[in-house]
Amino acid sequence: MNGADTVFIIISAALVMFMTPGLALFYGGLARSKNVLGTIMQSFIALALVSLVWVLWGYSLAFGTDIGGLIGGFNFLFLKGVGQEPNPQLAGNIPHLVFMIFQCMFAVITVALITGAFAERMKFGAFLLFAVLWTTFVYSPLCHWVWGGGWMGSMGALDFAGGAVVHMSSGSAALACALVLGRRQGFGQKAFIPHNLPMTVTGAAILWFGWFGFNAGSALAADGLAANAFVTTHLAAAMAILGWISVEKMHRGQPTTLGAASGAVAGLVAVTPAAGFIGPIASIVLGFLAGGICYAGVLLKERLDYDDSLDVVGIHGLGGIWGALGTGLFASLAVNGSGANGLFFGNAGQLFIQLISIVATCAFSFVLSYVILKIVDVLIGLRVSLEDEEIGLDLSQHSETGYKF
Amino acid sequence: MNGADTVFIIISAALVMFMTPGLALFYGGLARSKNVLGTIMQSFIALALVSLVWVLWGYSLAFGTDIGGLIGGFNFLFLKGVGQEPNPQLAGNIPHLVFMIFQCMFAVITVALITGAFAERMKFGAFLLFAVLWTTFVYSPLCHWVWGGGWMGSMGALDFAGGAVVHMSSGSAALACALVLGRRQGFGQKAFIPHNLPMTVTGAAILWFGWFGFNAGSALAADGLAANAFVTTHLAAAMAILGWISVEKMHRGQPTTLGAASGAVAGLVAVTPAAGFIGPIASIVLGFLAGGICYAGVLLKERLDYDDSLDVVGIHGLGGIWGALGTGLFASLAVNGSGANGLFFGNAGQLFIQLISIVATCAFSFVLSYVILKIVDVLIGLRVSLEDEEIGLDLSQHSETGYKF
Amino acid sequence: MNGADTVFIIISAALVMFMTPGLALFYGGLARSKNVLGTIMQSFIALALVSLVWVLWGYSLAFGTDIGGLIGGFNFLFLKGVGQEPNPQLAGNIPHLVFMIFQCMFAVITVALITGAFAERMKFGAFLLFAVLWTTFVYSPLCHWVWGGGWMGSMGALDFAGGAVVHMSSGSAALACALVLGRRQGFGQKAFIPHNLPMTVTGAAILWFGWFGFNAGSALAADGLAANAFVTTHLAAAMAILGWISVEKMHRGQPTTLGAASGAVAGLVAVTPAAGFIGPIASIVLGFLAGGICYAGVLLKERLDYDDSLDVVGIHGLGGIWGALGTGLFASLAVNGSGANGLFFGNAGQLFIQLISIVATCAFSFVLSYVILKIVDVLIGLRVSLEDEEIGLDLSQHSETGYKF
Amino acid sequence: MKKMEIIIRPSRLDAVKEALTAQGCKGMNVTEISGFGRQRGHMEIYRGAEYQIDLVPKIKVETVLEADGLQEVVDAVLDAARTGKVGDGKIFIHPVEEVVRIRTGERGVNGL
Amino acid sequence: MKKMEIIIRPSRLDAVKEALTAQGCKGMNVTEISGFGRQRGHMEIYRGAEYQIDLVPKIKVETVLEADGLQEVVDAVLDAARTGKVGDGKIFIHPVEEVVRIRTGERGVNGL
Amino acid sequence: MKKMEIIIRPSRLDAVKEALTAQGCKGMNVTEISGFGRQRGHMEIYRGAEYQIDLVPKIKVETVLEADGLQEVVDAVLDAARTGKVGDGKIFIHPVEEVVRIRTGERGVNGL
Ligand SMILES: Nc1ncnc2c1ncn2[C@@H]1O[C@H](COP(=O)(O)OP(=O)(O)O)[C@@H](O)[C@H]1O
Ligand SMILES: Nc1ncnc2c1ncn2[C@@H]1O[C@H](COP(=O)(O)OP(=O)(O)O)[C@@H](O)[C@H]1O
Ligand SMILES: Nc1ncnc2c1ncn2[C@@H]1O[C@H](COP(=O)(O)OP(=O)(O)O)[C@@H](O)[C@H]1O
Repeated sequence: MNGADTVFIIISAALVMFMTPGLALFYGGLARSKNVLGTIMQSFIALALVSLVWVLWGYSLAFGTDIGGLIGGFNFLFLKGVGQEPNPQLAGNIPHLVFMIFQCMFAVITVALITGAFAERMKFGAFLLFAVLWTTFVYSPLCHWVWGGGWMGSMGALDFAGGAVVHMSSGSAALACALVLGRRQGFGQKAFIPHNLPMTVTGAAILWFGWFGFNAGSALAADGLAANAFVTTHLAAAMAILGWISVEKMHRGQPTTLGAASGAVAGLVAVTPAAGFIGPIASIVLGFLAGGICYAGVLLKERLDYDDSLDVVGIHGLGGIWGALGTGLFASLAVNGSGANGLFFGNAGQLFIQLISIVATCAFSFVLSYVILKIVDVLIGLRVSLEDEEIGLDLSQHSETGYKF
Repeated sequence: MNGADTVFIIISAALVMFMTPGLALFYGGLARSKNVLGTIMQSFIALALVSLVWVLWGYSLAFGTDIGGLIGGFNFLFLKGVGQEPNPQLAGNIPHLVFMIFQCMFAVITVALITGAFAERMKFGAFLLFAVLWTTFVYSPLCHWVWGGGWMGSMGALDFAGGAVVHMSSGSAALACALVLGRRQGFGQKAFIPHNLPMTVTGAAILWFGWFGFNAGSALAADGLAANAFVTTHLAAAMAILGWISVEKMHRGQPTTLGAASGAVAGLVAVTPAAGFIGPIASIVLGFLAGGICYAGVLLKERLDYDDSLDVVGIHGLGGIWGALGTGLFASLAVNGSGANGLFFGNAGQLFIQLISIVATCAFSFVLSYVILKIVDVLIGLRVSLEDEEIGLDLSQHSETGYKF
Repeated sequence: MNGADTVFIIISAALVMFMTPGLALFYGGLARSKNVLGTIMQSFIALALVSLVWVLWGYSLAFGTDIGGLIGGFNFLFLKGVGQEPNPQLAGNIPHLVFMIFQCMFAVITVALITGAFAERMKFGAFLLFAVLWTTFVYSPLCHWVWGGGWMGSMGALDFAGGAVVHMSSGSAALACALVLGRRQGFGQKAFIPHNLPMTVTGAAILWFGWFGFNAGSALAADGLAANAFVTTHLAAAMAILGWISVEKMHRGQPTTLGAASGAVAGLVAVTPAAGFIGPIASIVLGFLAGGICYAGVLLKERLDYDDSLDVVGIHGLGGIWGALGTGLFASLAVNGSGANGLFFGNAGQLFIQLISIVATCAFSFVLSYVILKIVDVLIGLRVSLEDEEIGLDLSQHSETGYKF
Repeated sequence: MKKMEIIIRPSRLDAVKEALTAQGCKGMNVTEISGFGRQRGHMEIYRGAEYQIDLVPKIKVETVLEADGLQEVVDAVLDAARTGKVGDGKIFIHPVEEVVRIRTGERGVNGL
Repeated sequence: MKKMEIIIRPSRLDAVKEALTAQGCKGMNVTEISGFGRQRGHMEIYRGAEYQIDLVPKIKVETVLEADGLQEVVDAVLDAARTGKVGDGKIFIHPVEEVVRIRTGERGVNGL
Repeated sequence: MKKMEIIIRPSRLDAVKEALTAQGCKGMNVTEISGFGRQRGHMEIYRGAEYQIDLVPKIKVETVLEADGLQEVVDAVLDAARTGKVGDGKIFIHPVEEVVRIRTGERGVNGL
């Protein structure tokens, strides 16, 4: 066991946990005032509920002994055998509990990310059930495929910190949610304007801060690779801000603060799979393009006329896909010897592998999310009543109001 | 000296310091708009004033050479002998200064916690005097009893990160404050509704984040025990959310965001004494029950008709007591060899020891707090005038207003 | 390479990056409601733009091979040769990339600090150009002079974490900005009242939290020196709160929350150059005086009738100068063997050296900032139109509004 | 000239605004108010304590217009604002003695 | 019908609301306003600069009611709103020409 | 007695307040409202979507005063509030039937 690595992952886990309330603020500020608490609550409760599912069975499904490359076994059920000693198969340098809880925080935020798609209209109870099912049947298997010894990792797909597991999966689930739940009342006619952008920027800042734990921590050791991941993460975020507001300036004539905050998140998403495989200069290109691509992704929604309220598809879905492709382009063995070279370093095959992982992840998450949503809809109904939607989630779901100035 | 442990405690100290502003937001959001700054200010000034008291004499009283199991000697007065080298008696693996400042942050937040009891009605000057006296005569001795070589630690009472020192002590002081200061004008008739719940949730999130430093850092080393404390902390918080909102749902028909935030804090409080003595699964039970118990504790106030404005007694007092008892139930030598077994592991005596520590802590803190409050009342008066209370603390105590939208 | 040191600086870099959004909140809350996003945006975009400039050429100008004590060479252009291995000249214990990115965060916040001087009236585009030029021609050379092997460091000037590089330089630039841009419409007649002080206090708290990374991290190792820097940082902040509100109480009759927040920042500024050279007790004196001095500095503005909107000159300029002088007074070889003794430890010469560094830094930054501003003014104009100023930056520069409650 | 003071549900604002402009109203003022009437308010819950909030968010629209054709405007507003459930609000008509446009000093109908 | 426009201290809102309903008022509107009058405002201090704020937070309550029995309502409100210190506020009585209930279209006294 | 209802740009509030007090107005109320009129609103942009906001922030100042000398007050306000650009606002004059000072119960002109 290595003390320095242990500190690093403990603190990284704390940073990643902090991201979920950060996301709550990011999303909460984008909602209308009457839905601020309902929106925040969905992320906050994910922190509670997904953590429980994770320690009871989710972790075991993801990291238990591999069964056919598809799923983990039940050997870690209820944290059996997950103790203060390292588990050499998973991470020999840190206590097994640290590895488990670091991974827990990823499961939590992935579920929280999805909530942006159905903001302002989902029943609280329905979300709870959805969260449990989705963690179990979508997140845990996917996590196993990529990091737990499953087929996708074995195939050689590169996903440093969760481009597929976290972002594409939540983005695809978000699309399913937007389609199944349908549009908010008045969508396309009324203005849906963020009620508190300073709150959203604060959330973006916390996300950025926490993302250092997310990406650099994914090196699982305090070494040069972590340093590389830290730097690429920072640069991609910075560049995606510039990318987003440049495109925005050209398209609408003004760079916006929300654009900067959204761009930062887009860049962080895109660099997630790549952080430990590409070099700093590549991350500059990757990030800048991420800003532009996700801006376009957000516009798409108006074209296709689905109501992905807070743009999870445009930012996490597309951003994740671009990140996975970008990894296939820019990855270099010089950066990470246990990674691979990408197209620009002469290995076209990697791009193809990345493509397979994208298609598989998106299809799997979209289809299963769709099915889960339909089941929840039948069991307890997904949407609040029209009247409750009009009143807002805060009063109708929680009997509270956000502000009394 | 160990580098990894040093980083760990340095960062943990930073995290614990961050908790006090987090608490300021948690409390500030619960106050009415006209008291938001006054409420925030009380926590913020604690950061300044208690730190000063601590380095001048508080630390010495707590960790100086033991005098009869009751108090520390004057040998560390003005940080004499507290330097860059480790002190092997206290912590041989980290610089003595790091140990001192880590402990300092605990003293700060304990005082800040009490402010919830007299929110919206205490004179600023009176609070300053109270803070100095309380740190000196209540916190420092108690800290000595438990961690500084005093009788409570010697007796074998288990308090990993401050269930007695921080939570029971502040909860008991809070009760004294509520009784001595009396109810706010209109209490029981008017609605006292939180003015900014997103602020409160933000505060709860910062508390949670910082609590990792608080509890895991209390292992004083980056090892398996810290990992265990980290995991039990996270799970107890998560489960107490579920516990609180379940009871709330049964009692009032709706789960609330404030309930979730309060539950998280309740769970964190309860797991504080237990974090490094109980295992993860035990923390699930402990946390879930903490949510329910503290919900009941908060309701109690209406029954008993005292005005503990922000529920310090219900959450920190009762939560701390439950945590100490829970430690006596769930503690296991398998988790921490230098701890003890609890009732469920065949050692009923531990529960009894815990009970003694609860009674002693609560009685000591309540009585001394009561006396200190009476003295301050005589000297400069505790409460603002009725008119100032009506105007609000922000204008009457600080000539400011929180918001000008 | 040392794992513990690497974790320490990685986390410290994350903390310092978090300071810039913290500053955005600190400043944003002080602005009027109609400028909240414009103010936040200036800090946020600095995070993006200055990071880019830094990795492309700024870092090389600061830390490339020394040319005549004045500037670094082009050898690190585009991060050439900055990799996962340590660079023994700069820091042999951590990956070169970690050193580079830690330094990057300092450049970012220095530029962001300046924005307080021209809040509520500068064109967004003009700020972008200013930021690029200032980072290149003021920050990078200054950084080289002090830490990159330049003349000021060689002369023996003590600047532990950036009193000159960060605070005096931004404070002097702020004075130039206030003079060149001129006063806001209505300055001196209308009330310019902060629109959201809880936001400002939140920002101050994040700054304080991040400053532990800033100052303790500047030890570049997890050792006793870092511990000393951590403690002096905390105490100076705490004491400057007490200093500021004491003076305030005498001057205006009330201690204010904004005073406490401002005091904390003043203390943190003043201790920045001193943190690793002076002992804890000295930091108590240094901090307390910093509170009073910066309070006076802020009042000065009304006397001299320039409109340094958010008091960058008074707090960072004067605070930085006092910190540099204080280092010359209180520095002790007993604290840091590679430092020097100050006047109070018998070495009057050090105070003189500090004085030279102050004059050189302030003069250099002021003059170059002035020239850069004039150039930007000619090229694209510095100020928004009077009408846009009236409407506010949020709508006129970004087509957004901060709040829709 | 008359002043119409229209109390409506927040959700009907857009419709009422359109109705008024369609009727040739040249301007109006919109204020957020809290209404109290037959419509019951709602409960809020904070830490187990229930509070009955009896003030309901409403919007007040004020417009000054010529007396002629007033009834048609009233009818148009009724149409636009009605949902049929308790709490739809009221229209009050007040006399106005004089109107002045600040920009030009024009008075009476020309001032509108 | 008449409109009572009542300017009060925020702290008297509950009492005034009760007094009005006790007098049979069927509805009212509540608006947060800033008042300026004999009552002095307060000082605020930001970084050593003092600002005199002369607008005082007040509540405006508006209710339209039958002209008969108006004086009793006025007296009840006076009782409920009075503290005896400068700044207690005013009651203004305005004429109202017509009332329409949006939900039903009822007019006049029935519209209240 | 008359009630002046003055709709102005927020930036003119201080000037209008001064003009009114200079004219001997003993008190007034200030409310933040949103105005709709000839003045165009503005665009806002959120994630590439443009929204036309047609409500413009305005301030409503209300003051009740004696009928005598009203015209002079109107003129003073016109001077203070005018910028000459579209959107300067309006002055409306309404009749007032009664005034009561809550503190003392004084009525009519004495109640002002
Ligand atoms: N007498 C009144 N004077 C002024 N406003 C009133 C009066 N009665 C009702 N209102 C306003 O009209 C709104 C709707 O009235 P309410 O009695 O709830 O329903 P309805 O108009 O459908 O009968 C109230 O919230 C209040 O704002
Ligand atoms: N002439 C007026 N027109 C309209 N409102 C007024 C007038 N005079 C006073 N008010 C309102 O009444 C409030 C109280 O008035 P003030 O002169 O301060 O005290 P008092 O009513 O006790 O004499 C003011 O804040 C203002 O809101
Ligand atoms: N008919 C009206 N009734 C009530 N208020 C009006 C009316 N017309 C205009 N206003 C108010 O006056 C403001 C300015 O009017 P506008 O037509 O924009 O410019 P101007 O007064 O210069 O002609 C509007 O924003 C609105 O608040």
